[in-house]
Amino acid sequence: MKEVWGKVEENREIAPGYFALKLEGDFPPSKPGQFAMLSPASALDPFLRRPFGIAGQGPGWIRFIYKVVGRGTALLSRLKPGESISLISPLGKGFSQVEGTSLLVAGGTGIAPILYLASVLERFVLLYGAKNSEELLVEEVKRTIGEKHRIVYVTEDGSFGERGLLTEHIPEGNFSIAFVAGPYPMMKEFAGNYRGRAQFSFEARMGCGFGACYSCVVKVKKGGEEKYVRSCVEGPVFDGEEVVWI
Amino acid sequence: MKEVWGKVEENREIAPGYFALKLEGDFPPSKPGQFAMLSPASALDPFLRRPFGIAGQGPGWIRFIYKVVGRGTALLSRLKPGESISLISPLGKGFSQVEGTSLLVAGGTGIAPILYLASVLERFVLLYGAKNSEELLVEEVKRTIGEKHRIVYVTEDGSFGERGLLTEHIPEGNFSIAFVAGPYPMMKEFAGNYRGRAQFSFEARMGCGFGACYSCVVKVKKGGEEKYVRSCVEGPVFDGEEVVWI
Amino acid sequence: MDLSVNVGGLRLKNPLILASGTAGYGVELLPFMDLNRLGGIVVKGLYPYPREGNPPPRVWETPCGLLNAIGLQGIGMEKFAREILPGLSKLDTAIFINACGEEDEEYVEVVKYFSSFDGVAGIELNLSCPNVREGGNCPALWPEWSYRIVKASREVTDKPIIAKLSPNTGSLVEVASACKEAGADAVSLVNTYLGMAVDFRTRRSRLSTLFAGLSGPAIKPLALRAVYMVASSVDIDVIGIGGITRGEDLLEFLLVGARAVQIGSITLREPSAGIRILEEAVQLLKEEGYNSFKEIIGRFEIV
Amino acid sequence: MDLSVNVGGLRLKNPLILASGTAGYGVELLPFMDLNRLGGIVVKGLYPYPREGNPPPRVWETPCGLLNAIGLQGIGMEKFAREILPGLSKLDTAIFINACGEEDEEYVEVVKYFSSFDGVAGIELNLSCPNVREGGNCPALWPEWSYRIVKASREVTDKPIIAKLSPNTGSLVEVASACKEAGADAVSLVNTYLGMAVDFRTRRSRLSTLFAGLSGPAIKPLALRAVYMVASSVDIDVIGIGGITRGEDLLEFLLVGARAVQIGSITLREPSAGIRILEEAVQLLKEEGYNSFKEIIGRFEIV
Repeated sequence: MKEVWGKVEENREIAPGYFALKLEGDFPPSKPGQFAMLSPASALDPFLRRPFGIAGQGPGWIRFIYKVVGRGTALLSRLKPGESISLISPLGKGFSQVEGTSLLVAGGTGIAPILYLASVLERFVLLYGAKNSEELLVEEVKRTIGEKHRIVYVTEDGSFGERGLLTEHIPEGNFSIAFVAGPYPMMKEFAGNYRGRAQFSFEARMGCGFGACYSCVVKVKKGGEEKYVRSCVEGPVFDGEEVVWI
Repeated sequence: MKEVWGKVEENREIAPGYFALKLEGDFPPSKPGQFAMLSPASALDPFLRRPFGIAGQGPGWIRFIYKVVGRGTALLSRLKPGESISLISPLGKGFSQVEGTSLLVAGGTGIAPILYLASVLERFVLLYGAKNSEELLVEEVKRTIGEKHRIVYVTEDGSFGERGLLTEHIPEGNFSIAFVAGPYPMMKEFAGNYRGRAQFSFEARMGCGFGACYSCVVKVKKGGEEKYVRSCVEGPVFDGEEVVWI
Repeated sequence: MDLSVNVGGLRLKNPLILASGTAGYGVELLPFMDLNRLGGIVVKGLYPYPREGNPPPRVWETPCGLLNAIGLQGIGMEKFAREILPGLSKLDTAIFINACGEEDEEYVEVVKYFSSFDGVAGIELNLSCPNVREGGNCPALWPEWSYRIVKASREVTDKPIIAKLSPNTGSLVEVASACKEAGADAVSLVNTYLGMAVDFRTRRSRLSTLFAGLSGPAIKPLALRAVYMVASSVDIDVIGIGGITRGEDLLEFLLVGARAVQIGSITLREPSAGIRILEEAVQLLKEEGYNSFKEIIGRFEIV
Repeated sequence: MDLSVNVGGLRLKNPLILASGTAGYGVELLPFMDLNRLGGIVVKGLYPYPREGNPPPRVWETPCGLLNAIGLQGIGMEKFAREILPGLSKLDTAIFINACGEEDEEYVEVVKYFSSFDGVAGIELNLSCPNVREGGNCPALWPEWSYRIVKASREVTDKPIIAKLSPNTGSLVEVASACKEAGADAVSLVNTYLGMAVDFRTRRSRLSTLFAGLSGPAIKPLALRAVYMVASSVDIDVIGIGGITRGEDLLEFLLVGARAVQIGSITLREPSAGIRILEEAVQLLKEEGYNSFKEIIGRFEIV
């Protein structure tokens, strides 16, 4: 993990309110499931960095997908190519690497770390849901993982793919593990419906992202004991078995 | 006076630390000596607008010259063509219009309102001083007022024009009035050395710029009485006779 | 949508009031917005006599805020009544006087003077300016002192009395209680927080005074708590003040118990902010299915 | 250039200390900077036992600041001493313990425990965390309570004792005096300001607690005044804390009387901020012709 500067190569609205941000620079290598803290402002307001799951990384570049939800992301969305932004990357623990076929599950902006994971996996099925077809980033998915994998799209209003909740359309299959990223209620519901091994990527409200402030805790069971652990250091990816759903 | 938005047409460093900002938009007409309040940030920090003397205005455009001195002007200097900025303009009282030949006196960024004034006057002599040749905006001056007026340049180090303080090189002449803009010590010194009628443009620390907060007061003599008046409403231009120099 | 609120015995057309000290005498804002759309305006503090205020520099910007040490420069009550109030009174918004005094009697003099003006909806007692007495002292730091001024004011007016309180006391709730006991119809809070800015180069204050008052969004979390403390423990109407810059901020103050709010520093940055904030708040209320501001007042729930 | 300062009987290599609570146990910052360059590090608050802290959400961003309600989650003194202190002790910077307790005796237990560790330069008594007792209560709101804990701590250690004070009291100067009387070597201030953040949609707090502590640049003007008040009226060494983000801020705190400073929230945004701030301060000092930090301490002049 390191404080580094990236130069904006692209910051494009890929769907209403959703942006893809690609930075050029010399970034330490990451693995899928890890995240970065981006500083939306050079002035003192907004004060804190924002955490974003890494959506992809290669030699000299790193990529994020984010949704404008508040002041910080609104400022981010105004960044123009050529401008610089400070980031701390990579942070946290990523997804485990497991043999066999994986089930990838993404809800909303959870698609970002899942796409990064998909780009390094050989065999998987993707289950991806959003509110409606506008918020479903189908082009992103196609661009990253091509056509040779099974994909189940779900929208709440049925405007694309299956209709309903993502958790109502969990594909059958002999999966060695499920990797899940998305809103807490979706992940909790999934955890309740899915029997196999699963890892969940949490989006906790963060202070620093590197373990100094103890803001972003998640309750886990470890050694028979429940306790708060920092999702920025011990997560953001947790094994389903250790998560205490609330 | 009105809250309006301007689109950046140009925001160019014309000398080390000095910028010329030209905005496009539908701005209410102004007169030389009036100023505008520019908002350097869309976020809440920095919080206040900054006052800048108008350096020129025409149909569909307005122009400023500023020096980067702090957080607000540093943010301003990063504005790129096409971006928008909020301003309140025009504010305050401008210079009086007087028959005859005027002496225009500008120190440092005081050149901004003086150039605007020069652009509408027929007959004048310009006395313009800065620390050194780098900070003396000779090209700006030439562009605005051409070659047909007498100009006395002064630099403290003598790197361009006369050497020394501006107030040591006040041109002789039969001036109906002197219009002075620049740092307080320079203006005070000038006021002590110059016997004719003069108007001074003050740069007071401002809150709002439109008379609501009473932050930017200057002490003046009016009707035999000394009192604080708002430089944003009753100034920023004051008659030499009424100024109480401190 | 019913925008009206009731506070201190008054019905305001909406809960957005311009705070004293950042709206001049009201007229300074005429070029920027339709003042008739506001719930009310509290004009700049008035003494019985004109007042010079502190020497400049009087203002210093801080992160998301500003320190001021204006020191209540003003034209005095009579000139205001003669030259400005007649015009203001024609507006369809509640006009509030902000009464000041060096001595207690001066507060009472201002209150009494304006009691006979139909164009005055109510009188805010400025018990809390930190820039006019030694070391930031003011009546609102002390329950007894506040009680005395409110009580004496109550005896000379039937108009609603709003006591403007200071956050610079460990006795905020006690001061609010004292104001209620003395007959205040409402309290408004907070006035500015005592702060300081210095220049390490000159080794002196950035302002002409040693201390100054901090306002602006920086203080919002502190002000919100102060309002909650008073609204939840003293049986008196509260007007919330402190760092409001958005419709959402306004609603938050109502949520913790304020019946109306005042906006201050944001007006200096954005003179028409009052209208924007009001519109934003109405829109948010609608989105959440409320039919009035009143429905949200004091509805905060402790988990 | 002599960067050293003397505070609480210690000589620090420079006046920049990382504040407790925003630097973890120190080790979290190792990837970002050379900790040996710092004047000191105050580690996260330690009780005699591990502590769970408050439920999430524990943090909420505010304009130029943040509210936190961490509630002193921690691994407890023994695990810290066993697993972390040995490594920290090897650093060439002053390591300070931040001692906490529910009961007064627990503070004393932590102080006593660490008195025998050579690697501990001093002990900061956390008398002022607003997130662990009902309504934000804490010892540092009360001169007597503060006196008791400092006095009892003094009896069990010869290491420098720094009492960390709260701004949420009307008795700040009295509390500082009480700490001096009880034998503290220094006071550090301010801890966070009590504030609040609510969500008008859910009608609940943005945090798991009712109140939370505000820190960050938003509070700098308030903290600077608090430091000035104590430094100018109580004969005790002061460590200034509150919203420092730049070298100039550091110098301002020294100017009004602090002998060293702690930086807090800025570390969360910029983990290597300590080094940057120190470098900026040294550069500014040089530009103004000073030869040491010591030359500027307390040199503020009232006009």
